[in-house]
Amino acid sequence: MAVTGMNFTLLLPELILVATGILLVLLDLFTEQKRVLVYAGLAGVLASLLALIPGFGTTASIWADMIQVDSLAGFFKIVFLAVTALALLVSLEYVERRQIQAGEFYALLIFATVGMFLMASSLNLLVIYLGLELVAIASYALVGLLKQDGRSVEASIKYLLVSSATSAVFLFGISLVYGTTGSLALPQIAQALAAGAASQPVLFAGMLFLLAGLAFKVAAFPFHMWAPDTYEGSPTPISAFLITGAEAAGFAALLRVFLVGLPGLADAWTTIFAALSVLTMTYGNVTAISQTKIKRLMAYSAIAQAGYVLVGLAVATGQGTAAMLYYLLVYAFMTVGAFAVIILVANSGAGEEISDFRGLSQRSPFFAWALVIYFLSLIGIPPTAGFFGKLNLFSAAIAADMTWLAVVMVINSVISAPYYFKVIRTMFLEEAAEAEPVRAPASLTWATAITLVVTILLGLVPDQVYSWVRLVAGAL
Amino acid sequence: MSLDLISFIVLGIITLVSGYLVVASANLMHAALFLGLSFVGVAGIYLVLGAEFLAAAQILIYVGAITTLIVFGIMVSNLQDLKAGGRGVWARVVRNLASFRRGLVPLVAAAGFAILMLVIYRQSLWPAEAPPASGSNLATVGRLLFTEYVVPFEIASVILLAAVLGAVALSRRDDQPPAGSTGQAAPAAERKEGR
Amino acid sequence: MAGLAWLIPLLPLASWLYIGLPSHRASTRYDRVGIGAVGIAFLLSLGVLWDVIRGGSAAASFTWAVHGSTAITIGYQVDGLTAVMLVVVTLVSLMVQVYSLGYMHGDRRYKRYYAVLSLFTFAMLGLVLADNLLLLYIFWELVGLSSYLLIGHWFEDPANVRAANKAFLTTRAGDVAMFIGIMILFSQTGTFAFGELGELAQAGAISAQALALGAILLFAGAVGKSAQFPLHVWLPDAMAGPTPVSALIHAATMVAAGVYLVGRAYPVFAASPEAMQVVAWIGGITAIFAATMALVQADIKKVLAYSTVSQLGYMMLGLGLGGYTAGLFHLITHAFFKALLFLGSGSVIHATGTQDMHQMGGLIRKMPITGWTWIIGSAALAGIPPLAGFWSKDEILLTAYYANPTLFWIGVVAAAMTAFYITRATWLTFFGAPRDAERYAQVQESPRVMTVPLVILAVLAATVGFLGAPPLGAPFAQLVHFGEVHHLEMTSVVTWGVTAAWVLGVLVALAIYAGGWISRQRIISGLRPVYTLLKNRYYIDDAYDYLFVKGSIGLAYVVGWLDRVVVDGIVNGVAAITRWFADATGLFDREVVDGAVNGVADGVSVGSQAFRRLQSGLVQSYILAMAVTVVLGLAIFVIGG
Amino acid sequence: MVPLPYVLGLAALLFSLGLYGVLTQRNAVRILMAIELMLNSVNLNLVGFARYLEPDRPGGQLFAIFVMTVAAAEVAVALAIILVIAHRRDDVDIDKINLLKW
Repeated sequence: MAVTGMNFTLLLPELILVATGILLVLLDLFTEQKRVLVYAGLAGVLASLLALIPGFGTTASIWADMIQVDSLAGFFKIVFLAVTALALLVSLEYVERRQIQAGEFYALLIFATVGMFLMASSLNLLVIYLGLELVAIASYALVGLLKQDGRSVEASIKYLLVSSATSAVFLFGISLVYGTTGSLALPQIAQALAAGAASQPVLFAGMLFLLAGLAFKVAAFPFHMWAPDTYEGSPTPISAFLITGAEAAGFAALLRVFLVGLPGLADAWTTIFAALSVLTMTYGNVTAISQTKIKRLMAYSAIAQAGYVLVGLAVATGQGTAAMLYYLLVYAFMTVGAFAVIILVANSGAGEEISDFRGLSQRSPFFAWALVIYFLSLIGIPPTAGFFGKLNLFSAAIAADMTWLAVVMVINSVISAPYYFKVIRTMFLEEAAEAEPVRAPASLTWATAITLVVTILLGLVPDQVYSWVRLVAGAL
Repeated sequence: MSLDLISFIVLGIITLVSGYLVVASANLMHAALFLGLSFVGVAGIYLVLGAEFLAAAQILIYVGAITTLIVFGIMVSNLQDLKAGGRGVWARVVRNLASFRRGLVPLVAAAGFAILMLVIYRQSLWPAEAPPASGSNLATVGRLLFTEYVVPFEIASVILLAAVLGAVALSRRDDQPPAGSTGQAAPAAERKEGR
Repeated sequence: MAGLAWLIPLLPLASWLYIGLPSHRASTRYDRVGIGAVGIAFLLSLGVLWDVIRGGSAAASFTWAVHGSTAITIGYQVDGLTAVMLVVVTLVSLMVQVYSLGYMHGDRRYKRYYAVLSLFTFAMLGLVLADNLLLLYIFWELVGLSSYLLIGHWFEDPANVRAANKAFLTTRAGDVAMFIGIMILFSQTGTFAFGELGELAQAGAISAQALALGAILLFAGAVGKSAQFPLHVWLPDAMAGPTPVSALIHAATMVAAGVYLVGRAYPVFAASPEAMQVVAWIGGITAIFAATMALVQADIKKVLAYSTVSQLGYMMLGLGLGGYTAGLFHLITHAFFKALLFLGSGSVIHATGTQDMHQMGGLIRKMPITGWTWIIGSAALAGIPPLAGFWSKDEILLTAYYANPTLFWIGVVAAAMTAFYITRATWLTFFGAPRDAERYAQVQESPRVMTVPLVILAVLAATVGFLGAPPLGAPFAQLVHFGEVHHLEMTSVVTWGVTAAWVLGVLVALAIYAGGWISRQRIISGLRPVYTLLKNRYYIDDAYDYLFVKGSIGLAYVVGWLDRVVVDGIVNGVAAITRWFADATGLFDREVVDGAVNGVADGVSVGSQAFRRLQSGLVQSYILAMAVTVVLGLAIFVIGG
Repeated sequence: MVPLPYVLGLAALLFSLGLYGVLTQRNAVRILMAIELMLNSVNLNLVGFARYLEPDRPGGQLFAIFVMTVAAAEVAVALAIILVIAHRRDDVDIDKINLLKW
């Protein structure tokens, strides 16, 4: 019995990444120059990106329908590769300074990316689950790799315990869905739902558990509580990686599972997502106000942003999906960029309190202004990319007759302004403890420049990308 | 009552009781052993349900690997149980109930889960008869694993690789521990030796 | 030339990027870059204006984003209003930047100051050129940001940082409403462009409620930015920034952006009578309310700040009552004479080192250029013919007379108060005896870089009014008008009312403050030479001596008493009433407006603290929260069926 | 043959037992054990369903195998972290691991 759809070409991006991961472990044994690992990793990411080209525009179910190649998968893979490349860049200096075991660090980062790929590119619950676990297991280790810091290890164990418990709930949900529909493949599940399985009460329970498991991944209220602790404790590049990449992967899985697999229950889950969205953005924004540590502030900000993205699921339309995709793309760049500045400040000898940003505008005007632009984008002030992200979600909500949700979004973006401005004020209107200009390593400058250009460009000329994500959303 | 059902009930009781003891037993090592016993019970149920391959895997992976790993972990790290005294299960239950975080709320949540699920199961329709299985389960599962499920199989191998890497990276002692950590680590080590 | 208008904002942008971004070596050439950029921009603007006068116009837009079935376009448009505003903004910015060469000389953050000024100029020019609400909103936020940075320029003093925050947050409150308003209009019409919006609104394509709501919310943004009641509280505090900044941002340009917005979106407002009523009444209330507060200020910049608020109210009043040309013309004239007054006050502050008028006096002798330009500016503000303020204020009041008599009389009273407070400020600052001799001794006229801008602005303040003078055919109205150019007949009631207002104001002020002329010190110093002479020439004149000395002391005593009881009595009597009113309004400010703002902020931050505590750090609590949520979800489902 | 609801009921009870353990135990290792109980309950579900739905192509059973594999991987990483913690301090009391909060 042969496997149907054995196609190595379309699986090449994943294969290249796995090979890169293994290569990094081996390289680590033979070289003292740990920078080489970053370059090799970047080469692998680039190769994987190039390997995406043959699959572009095709829609195919390969390997016994376990892997789905389509434009949605392609979109998310590009986002993940971008995030990974940027994470590698911002890690370079960080890993050297803190004597983190470089081989394992970079290899695990690549393996986590493979997991994200799988979450976005499968219509089978088993593969989605395995992808999710691959991300999770690699992340537990990555979060804890700053071993000499008690907070890192603490973040790791907390993440692990909460994540495993949630995994169990998620799996319970999968088992119930499997039991009522007789399949693990999302299209078949949708068919079974349409054929009448949707009336089974147990399916609702299954849906609820699936939702809980994935809501945990995207840190939606009240499944978010692990997030601030984990993001604060982890090595900063990993915070950036998880906050953007893993969260985007969670949304990819949410889109697949709910829009492809469970459209028959849309009445129920749209309501739940709308409620989660409101709670999540409000909780994130309000709690962020009283934070004093920059990473924690970014964590709550991430929670709030996840709340905005959930609006796209609450409306459950093509427009909503497109808006989500656009937002996730934009969010990845502006957040990694902000973290690049945070890493710069932390590397310069200051800590990770907000007060450590004092006088950054004098010590390094470029990075200070870059952070201003990321923050304006996060608030949603035009002409930055974040504005268009919010505008898209906003009009999707209006178009779906959920004006109240749109209004809540706007109010939330107002609440969010003060805490970002607290940082901006610290940078511009407070005197630095030392006037010494901050020396920026080339890797951080590159990462900042790239994310900055994307953040501005996606705000100035959003059209091409938006029409692309419309297309992608249409393919779902 | 068929033999199947009787064995299911017996095995179920074993599983549940030892599962309860995992939570309730006073000694951490005992808990680990009860965990193993619970796994064995589950393996038995797999056999009853005609999943021979899985029963074998359960014994190998769960009992053989996971339980052993946990026991080994407990011994290596010389972990002591946290429950002071350990004067009987009920005394602890009463004491625990008094605490909000560990008391009534978790109990209600956990029991609520079971009760609600049972209610939901009652409301749903289930097939009354299982279709007869044809051929050997071992062969079927083995074949599927390397044909239809070959991609997940490979992913699992990547997961294991990542786990090994992670575990090694975490547990490897650094040659030169950074200055900050020695101050905290040393007293703990001394305390251990002193005991 | 008009086709090159898009280039104008790019010059200051380039200047900002050049000055601001790299952390390059400490050179002081930044000022030249900024001045050069805005200077070229000014010349270009003149060219554009010339083009427009000859009937040219330009507009270009491109599609920014396609949104479902609607395309969002952005672009610029040049019409009469734009062209005039371009000239005003670049000119005032140029003057301020030149002036700052002297005023900010040796400042610690000199470079940054010029960088942010360039950024501001860029944003303001972009705002003026924008052809749609969205783009305007972008620049709207950007001017807010640069204003924030400039108010907090001297952030060593926490009070300045507080002022910056207050300004930002207060205007932001208006901006939020404005954004919602933009979105309402957008959802109704599918466009942000002013042209299409105006056409659709005039054609009645928008439901009346949505139109009124959208327009009023839009106006809320203008209320914040233009410091209209009840969001005016930030502007007096914003005086914490450097004075040239106040002249540029908080008098001539940014605060006028609200008025400009109403003007730009006028077809939308005009289609909704409710919105127009709101605009007019808010404007009227602000005009008189701020004027009363200006009466009792001791700080010279605070007088000007409240005056600005009041004058902006006038503009809104004019616009709201249908006087499109009148309101916008006042915006232009006000930009010149108020910038002049602020720069003049800056010159005074620079020379004396204080902002308290009670420590000044007699400065005109030492600072003739500053003094005389100030007098021209204040006469223009008071509305004395034929200076700029006279023509524009007259137009507004004329409009009000025909449209709404109540508001007309409010306007007239406010005009009288305006004349009073500016005369008072003029007198206390420049005339009378110096009240602080030590300061006075050190006073000297400001350097040339500061006085030249004053003179230029004074000339403009004196002459620009003729552009709107009906006897000369009101060329401004030909250029900037809504619908047909129409002309209101002058009536004697208005003529006499307005004239009586400024005459009364000036005379009362002189009567009270020129009363200092016969104050005690004046008499002592006046009689002392006689006394000395007598003492030296006639030995025998001990008696006289005694008499004169005692007499003069006694007389001084009596006069002093008179001064205190009678003159002060009158002053205090007048002042007490106004002060009571001002206090009452101030109380309203502090307790109600601030209270509301703080209340919301406190509520949010208390909530924030509470939410924060939920995050206990105990991992099982996290799992518990999740478990309880899931089980509750199940329970709701089971119970709900 | 065992009726399907019996299997499901047993799994639900086992799951809630595990959940209770996760919520109440202070020792990190014991929490880990409780999580394993939850995973076993899921596997019971999957195997039960597979028996009734598709005995000849038991997708549920295969899923269960992967759950076991992942569980083993997870336990390995978890124990590694717990060892790091135990090395720093005497116990692995989850209540004392709360540097990160608020």
